[in-house]
Amino acid sequence: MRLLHNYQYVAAMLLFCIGLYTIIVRRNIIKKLIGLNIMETAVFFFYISLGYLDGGIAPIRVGGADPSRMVNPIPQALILTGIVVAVSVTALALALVILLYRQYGTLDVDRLFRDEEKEPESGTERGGTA
Amino acid sequence: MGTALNLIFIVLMVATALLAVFARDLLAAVIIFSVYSLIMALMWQRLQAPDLALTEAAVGAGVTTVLFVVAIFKTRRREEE
Amino acid sequence: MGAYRHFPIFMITLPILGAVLLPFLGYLRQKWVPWAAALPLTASTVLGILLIGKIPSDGYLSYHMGNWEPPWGIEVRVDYMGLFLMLIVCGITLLAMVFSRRYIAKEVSGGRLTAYYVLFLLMSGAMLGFVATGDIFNLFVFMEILALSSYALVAITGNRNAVRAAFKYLLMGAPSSIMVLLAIGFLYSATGSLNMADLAGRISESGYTEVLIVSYILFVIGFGVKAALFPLHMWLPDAHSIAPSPISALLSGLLVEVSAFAIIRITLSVFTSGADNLIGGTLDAVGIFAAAAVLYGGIMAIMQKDLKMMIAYSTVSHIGYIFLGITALTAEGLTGAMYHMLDHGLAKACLFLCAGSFIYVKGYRRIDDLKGAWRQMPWTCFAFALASLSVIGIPPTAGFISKWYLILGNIEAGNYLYVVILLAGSILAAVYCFRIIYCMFFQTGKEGAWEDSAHDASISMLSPVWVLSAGTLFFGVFSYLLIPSLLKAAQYLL
Amino acid sequence: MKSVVSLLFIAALLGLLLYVVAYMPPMGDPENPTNSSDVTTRYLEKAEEETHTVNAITGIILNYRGYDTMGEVSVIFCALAAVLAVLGREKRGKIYAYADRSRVPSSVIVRTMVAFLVPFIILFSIYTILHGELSPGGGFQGGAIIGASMIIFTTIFGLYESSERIPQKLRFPLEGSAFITFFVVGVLGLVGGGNFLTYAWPNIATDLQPAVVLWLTILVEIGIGVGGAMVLISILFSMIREEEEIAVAP
Repeated sequence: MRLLHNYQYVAAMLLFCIGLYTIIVRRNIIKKLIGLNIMETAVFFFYISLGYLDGGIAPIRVGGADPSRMVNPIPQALILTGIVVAVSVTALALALVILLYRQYGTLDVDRLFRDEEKEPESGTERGGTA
Repeated sequence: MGTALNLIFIVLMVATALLAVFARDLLAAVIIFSVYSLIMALMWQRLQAPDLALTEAAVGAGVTTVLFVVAIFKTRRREEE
Repeated sequence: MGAYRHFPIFMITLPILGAVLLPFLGYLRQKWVPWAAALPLTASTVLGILLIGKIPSDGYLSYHMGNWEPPWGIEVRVDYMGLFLMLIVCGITLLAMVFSRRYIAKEVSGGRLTAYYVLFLLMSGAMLGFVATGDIFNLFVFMEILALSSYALVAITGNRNAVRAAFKYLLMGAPSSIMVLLAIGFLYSATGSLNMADLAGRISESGYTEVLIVSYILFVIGFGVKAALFPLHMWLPDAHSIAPSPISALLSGLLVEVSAFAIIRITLSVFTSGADNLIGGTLDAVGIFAAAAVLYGGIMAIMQKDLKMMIAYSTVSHIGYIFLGITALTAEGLTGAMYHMLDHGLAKACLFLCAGSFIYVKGYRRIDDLKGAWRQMPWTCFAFALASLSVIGIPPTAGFISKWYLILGNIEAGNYLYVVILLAGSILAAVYCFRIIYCMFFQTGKEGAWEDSAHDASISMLSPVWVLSAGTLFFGVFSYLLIPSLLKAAQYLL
Repeated sequence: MKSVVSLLFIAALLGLLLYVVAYMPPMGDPENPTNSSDVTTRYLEKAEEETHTVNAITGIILNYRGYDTMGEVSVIFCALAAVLAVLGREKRGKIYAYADRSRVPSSVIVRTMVAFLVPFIILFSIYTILHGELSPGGGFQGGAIIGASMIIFTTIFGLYESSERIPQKLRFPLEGSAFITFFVVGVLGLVGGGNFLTYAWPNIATDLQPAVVLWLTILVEIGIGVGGAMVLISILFSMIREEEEIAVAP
């Protein structure tokens, strides 16, 4: 019964698992990043649902709004930080994707990590320092 | 009434998320993802979080999508077989 | 309350401020960047040293950000163990910074050189903030700075393997961060607070047992990826072996340890050892995985042909040691874990910097290439041997002390199997370390592998190595300086 | 095989999470731990008089939990440093037009409309930044909107035109402004007799405090807005930048 009442949490968890599925199973790295973003927004959705109050109003005191009817502002404040973190991670990841494509010519993880079993030749650390 | 609308939003979100995950065309996937973000922003507005709805619409649907699109133009548009 | 209560916040913010200001200097005078980058770290180290003795071993320094009382504002809480780890972080980052000046100039150049130091400083500041914070969401924020800067630092050279290793690291690291965020959400939903000390009280009153248990599981998975606990360690060998050596030293010597410390914090400060019904089962599972990590890391290290790869797998093994100390939940075990952080930080940083010296001088990475290295690079080889002794845990070194306490703690907890595994791990460590020492000192290299002109790297690269390896000896001989206070601090936490 | 294992893992995780959700406090209930916590009630009731912001969220992110936001601006600065370390900055000075492949051929109508709209979007973002303590919005939201406006401009007019409008000389010094503002406000709090990041300085007269708090809040908002916008634009330009620019430009 509680499960039906908390249907928004259920949706958030479902989206979270869709995102995780994408990260683990899909082979395309841009798809993986889309999955990462879906996962992040799912968690944000979960947080905001946590702070919701039935029949609540936004926590902005305009025109003598009643504080006891306002929704919880803390999750919203936290998620504002979370969104910035998410876009930062995405930017860095996409920069790495661009560089990877330039060097490997593929976006497929299987092809990307195919020659990984080979041990690195000596001095690879210094090679290719463009 | 409110619950029904929420449920419609949630169904749309799950559907767009699945479409974004399974679309073979990466550009299409990214655009669907931006739709997903936009629905998410609307949902947050319904949950009385206007600050976040504004941020998500600007960052999630705007900046993130454009970063993805730039990355796709710099790499390739189709998923490899 | 003297002025010293403001020190922790400056220890955290000064490196980050330095990182923000460094690009200007990079624009004006590129040559001064490496020197200027060491300034904020030196300042942090000095502030940290001044704090010694101000914090009692059974107390803490609580600093309220913006004058707000803890559950409302963010609290920075430095206890004895926190200060201990912050000083380790300061010391090792400073030494790695000194080492990087020459080393990194050979690998990256131009604008990237400035970016390297910027990210380096951000990473050090984030580690300090991560250790010191008393707020659970703030922990997440600093974890993200730490994670982002470390992804970028692994890829800083821009060559194929480095970018790929960094991306692999990101693909495992970013979901784990989200798991931590979800765990914080569950914890918040059951308690309604974010302050760690406040949470400890609310958890014992909260009736939502299931939510708290799953929250703890997610915390362990999330931080377990960052700490490279055994089944979640896949990113570590690549990232640690391919990153530039000073960065390997930071990743291996510090990053995994501060993540393990975060688990200590969550376990003992938030859930507290009284909440055994909430965390007991998860901790038992962590113990099994940690024991597996000790053996797996050791065996994989023996099989490696690449020197840095071997050290990286040795890190996997040693993370297992630290976690076995945590799961024992005894004062001795916890002391052993903390002392192991010190010993492992010093020894692993030293090993990676030595490996960096070999790469810098000759470009050699393979263990076979090091045959006869002793003749040409005696000082590096001796430092390497000394640090290896600490990794194995041979008596006068710090490694012996930490393993001794880890074993004592596990005996007290009645986990005799883990005692056997800890001893077996030492034997494995002896095998992989003595193999290299044998290679270096008792075998002769191939013709022409070491020409006469090859010799130890310059003093600015050799001195950090020697400070670190002497540190393992110092803290082994003078362990009585720290152990009693650590035991007291551990008893206070439990 | 591998995908079966991962599917099983994800199914197990989903089951675990749904199991927890079934035991979680009911959503939207005023009595559940999050809504009835004394932390929440104090924020809602006292935020206006203590932080002088009508919007409780702005009060929390800038004042009560300002340290988190300081971390947040470090994260975004870190992302910029990381992207620049990976991809490099776009070339300073003149880029030859023919090397600029980011330009999209578009009709006069689109160009005119975009050139007409962008100033208004920027105006709106300035409003968002400055009115963060009164209405929804705040520093980072405004910064993101500026970033988005430059995205529109760049897609139509190309990197060359837009990096003329917001040149690197302007962005470079402002990228770190968010953190620097926070640090300055933090140290000012120390000077004013409080702890780091204290807005209401204890050392000054009580009737002056509201004004000081308000102005410091606006200062931080502007710092975050400008810094965030510049960082986002720099990240974008760095990603759009083509390798050819370096080859062609003298």
